[in-house]
Amino acid sequence: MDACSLYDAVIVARSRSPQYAGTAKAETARAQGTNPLCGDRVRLSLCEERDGIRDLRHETRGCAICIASTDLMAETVMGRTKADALELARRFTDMLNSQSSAADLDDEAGLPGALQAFLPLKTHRSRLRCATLPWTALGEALKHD
Amino acid sequence: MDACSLYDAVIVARSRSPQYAGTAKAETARAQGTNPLCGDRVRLSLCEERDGIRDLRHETRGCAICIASTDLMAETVMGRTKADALELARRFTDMLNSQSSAADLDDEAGLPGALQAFLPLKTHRSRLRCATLPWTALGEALKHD
Amino acid sequence: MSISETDSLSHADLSHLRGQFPILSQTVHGKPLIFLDSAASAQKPDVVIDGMAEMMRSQYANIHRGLHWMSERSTEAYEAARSRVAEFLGAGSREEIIFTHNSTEAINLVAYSYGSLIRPGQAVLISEMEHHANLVPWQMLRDRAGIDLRVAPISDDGDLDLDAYSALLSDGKVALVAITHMSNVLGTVTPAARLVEMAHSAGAKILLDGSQAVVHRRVNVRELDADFYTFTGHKLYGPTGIGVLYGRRELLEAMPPFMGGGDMISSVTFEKSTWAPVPAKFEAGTPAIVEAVGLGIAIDWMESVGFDMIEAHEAALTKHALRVLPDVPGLSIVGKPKDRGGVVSFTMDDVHPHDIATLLDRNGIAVRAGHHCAEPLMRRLGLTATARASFAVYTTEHEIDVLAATLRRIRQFFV
Amino acid sequence: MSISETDSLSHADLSHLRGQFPILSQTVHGKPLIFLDSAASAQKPDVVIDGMAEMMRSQYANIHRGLHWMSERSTEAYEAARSRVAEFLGAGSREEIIFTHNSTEAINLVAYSYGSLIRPGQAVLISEMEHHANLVPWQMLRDRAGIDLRVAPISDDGDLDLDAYSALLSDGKVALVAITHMSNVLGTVTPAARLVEMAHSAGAKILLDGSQAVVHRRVNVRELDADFYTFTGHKLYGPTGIGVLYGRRELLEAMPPFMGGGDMISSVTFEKSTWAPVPAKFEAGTPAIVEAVGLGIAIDWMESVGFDMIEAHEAALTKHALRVLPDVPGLSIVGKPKDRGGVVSFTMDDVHPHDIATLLDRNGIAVRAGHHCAEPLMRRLGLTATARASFAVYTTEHEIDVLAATLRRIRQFFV
Ligand SMILES: Cc1ncc(COP(=O)(O)O)c(C=O)c1O
Ligand SMILES: Cc1ncc(COP(=O)(O)O)c(C=O)c1O
Repeated sequence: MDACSLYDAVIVARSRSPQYAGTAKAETARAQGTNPLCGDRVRLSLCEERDGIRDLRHETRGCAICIASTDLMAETVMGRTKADALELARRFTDMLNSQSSAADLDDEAGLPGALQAFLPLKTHRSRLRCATLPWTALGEALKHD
Repeated sequence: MDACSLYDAVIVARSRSPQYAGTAKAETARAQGTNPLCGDRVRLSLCEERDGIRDLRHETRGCAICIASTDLMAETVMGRTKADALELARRFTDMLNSQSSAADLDDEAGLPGALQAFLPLKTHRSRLRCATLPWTALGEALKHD
Repeated sequence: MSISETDSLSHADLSHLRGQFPILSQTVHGKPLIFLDSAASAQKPDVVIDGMAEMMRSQYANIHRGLHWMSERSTEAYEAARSRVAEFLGAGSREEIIFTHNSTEAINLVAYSYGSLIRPGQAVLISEMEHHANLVPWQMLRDRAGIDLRVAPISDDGDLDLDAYSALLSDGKVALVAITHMSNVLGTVTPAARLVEMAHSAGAKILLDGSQAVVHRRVNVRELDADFYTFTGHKLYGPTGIGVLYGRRELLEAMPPFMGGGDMISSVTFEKSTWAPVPAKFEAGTPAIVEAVGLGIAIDWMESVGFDMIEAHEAALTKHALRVLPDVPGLSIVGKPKDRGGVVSFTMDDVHPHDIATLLDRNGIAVRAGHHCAEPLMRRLGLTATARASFAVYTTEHEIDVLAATLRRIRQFFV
Repeated sequence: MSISETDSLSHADLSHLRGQFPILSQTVHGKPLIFLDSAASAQKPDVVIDGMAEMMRSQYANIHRGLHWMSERSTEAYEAARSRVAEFLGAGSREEIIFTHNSTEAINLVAYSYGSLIRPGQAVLISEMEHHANLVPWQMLRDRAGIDLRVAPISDDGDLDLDAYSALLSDGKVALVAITHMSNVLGTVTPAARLVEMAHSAGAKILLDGSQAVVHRRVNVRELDADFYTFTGHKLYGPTGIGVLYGRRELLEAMPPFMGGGDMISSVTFEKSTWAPVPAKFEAGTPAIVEAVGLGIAIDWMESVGFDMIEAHEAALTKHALRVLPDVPGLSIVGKPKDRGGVVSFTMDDVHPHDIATLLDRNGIAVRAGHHCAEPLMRRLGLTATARASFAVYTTEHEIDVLAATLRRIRQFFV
């Protein structure tokens, strides 16, 4: 079976057993993202401190791409400053939405390695929102305070 | 110029100078037919007696086909019984609406010669109503009494 | 085409038939295309594609008011398509056929026009398994006109609950029933003739949404005694941009127009307009001329294959699918209706239907996944989404086998 | 195609361009077709015809909710057509472009949806030279909603009376102006930017019916500052079954949906539905996918010819027609607007326009005759019908000469 690079090992693994499921200890903010087109729903629970995101947990109902994206997002942004996290959200979304091919982008994107697992989505545009949903929710959560 | 057999001499002549324009002496019935699609309007004025149609005159605003058809109808039905005239109206309309080609019909139609001038209309179906309008109005007029 | 007179498509016939669909020889991600999404929109045989192109190449102009040759030819072709549809549905007359944009517009036309004759206190009755196209227009009417919207429940198997249907009709307040003739999710073919009879005995009119049904079964609106019937060209091997509303003549005549514009009027002054006779009254503006002609060709093509053949072939496919798919570990078929057309929805353990669809796609197999424009039905079934394979006259048993085999491997991959 | 960089079409360029329209080499009644009925509907270049066929042959499926390759390709092509239209009209964003059935549906959409926000006592202002498509929907709204319908008069030359227009706006009760950007009978190109400015100063929104204008001139809705703009694909060298509504985003967002169904919702329960963001909110059901793509191709084709070229060529044709036609004994041109597009209506003594059209047709020449879906305008002009010759980018001066010569002979025949 051709599973294509999209369902790479890390995505499948994270979707089967997310490592950041649950709610944050000392939660300071919550956010929710839903995709009414498919019923996917991401609930984020954050603990933000002055110097950045201390903890980020999630309860996600959705497809493998969505769950893995949320889980890898949690892993990636934890410990970052708010500005940093928002910049990452922007870069991740831009990378997926840009028209240039995955090959062109690999180097430029400058994204943490784990997030590059989502590059093959560029040829499955109907699934883009599955990966960007948690990032949009994160943006909302961080903007709210 | 190809005027085609449709605008044959009798049609053009009758449209230029209708011979039965006006109103019937001793009018017993009136009728009007209009084609909202093109604004054509036929006003009929009849004198009907027990033995048939004694006089039939018209005021027609319309194209050459419509004026000539009305005028030739007046000429043809005058002196006929009501049943006869209605039968003629049916045959004339059927002839034009039928799908068979003009050539097939020439003999069968059994229509007075003058009316056969309209046979080429069969290949200009958008103009059929121009020729049948007066006959429809006549049918109405005769049914009303 | 000419197909041998057996009751099902032979292998040779089927490959001849498939040869008429140019898209079926395409590849997707390097794999031969297996198109199991025909319930969303069917592929088009080359006679339809070529016929539309040919019209635009050689006999095209705007219709109805043109007095010249090209316009007369276009008008004839358009009106011949209307006659063809009338015959196809067994309508009483060609004037009962209104061309619309799609099924959705056909239903909205009835909701706006016939809907304006329904009085507060009266009700419209739909079912739990309606496509949004046969639900949202009635909600909008409810909110506009202060009428009631009633919903007939279905059983867990996916059949309409006839007792409940009858009970909902019993107070005589239902002015109109609007119900699907075949569910696009469950494949359920509803007992339309019964539904009509029951509606009529309760003094209600009935609209049947035939968007799915008409593709798979011979439908006769007069035998069904339906008041309104709708379908959409693109699911019937025809073009996009064309749909059909059948309406009983006396109802259409009593209804006000839906949209205003050219061709639907008899005369116009600034003060007042009068309406053209049906069907023109409901066809404002330049219609989808070429698309109507394409739809006529699609119907001719279906008749040349033969509905007996189509029904038999699709019944065989569905039976085959219902045999091989449940053998895939973790796979559950959604619904078990008494009478089912060639549509099979399923889930597979907790593999999300979107992942199923994407992974099938990587292997050349097109299925749909999601709520299939039937969110309330999903909620009733306790699901957020399903995957759906749907069959057409060009589908083969082999394709269903490949689907099953690929699903097995997808599951292994996730477990 | 590639056309030399002069400001008008050379003979060679024009014959190359005509070669792209297969229908132009047809004969009618044994005569070469001279198609002077493009204002009713234009012929299609082979790139449009072939492009639509090619899509159905190789990359077709239903759009938006499909997760598979074919559906993604169709969705991309459909959405690319939307972007193309947005660019073509100079819209602020692609979300401001709504695909409809035709211009008529676009206007009805505004009349139903925006119309529902207009309150009794407020008014809609149209003009005396509107096509029924931009008149009847407002009459229906008037009768439904108890609003006022005002009519701005035109001069005997066929120009809008700007003083009267201003006076009709002056009480501030006009909520919406709906006026043509180019008359399909008189050829009048209205001073759209002025009309918009005057409407806005009076607190009114404005819809421009661009069904004719957009074919002949470069239009930029943001420069015009229009609130709504409509056109129809089949007049723009594109397919039937597709039209466009441009709407300013904040207006579209504030408007309720027109038709209900799939794809226009965000979520649905039996109790309540919420609407999708624009443009989806106004595109219920399966759109005319292939036709939208065809329209995009038609726009590309026009841009490849170039609007400067199109304008210059059509201006030359119109000038030529206005020189040679009045020389035909008994012929009068209807209207003498300050700014005229390539549409010329005329009468000839008391030869009925229908007879003119039929006799021209016998000689291969297609013109339209009748009230051109503008009955109130005919009444204003004291006519029941006119004959109308309309020009397209493929029209030649020679064809106009043949028209004039044939009209002479028709007159001789009748006098
Ligand atoms: C000025 C004008 N408005 C509106 C229309 C209606 O266009 P359609 O019939 O494609 O909806 C036309 C064409 O007939 C027109 O010329
Ligand atoms: C049962 C049913 N009704 C209505 C529709 C709407 O058809 P369309 O989108 O062509 O208007 C569909 C198809 O999506 C359907 O399956």
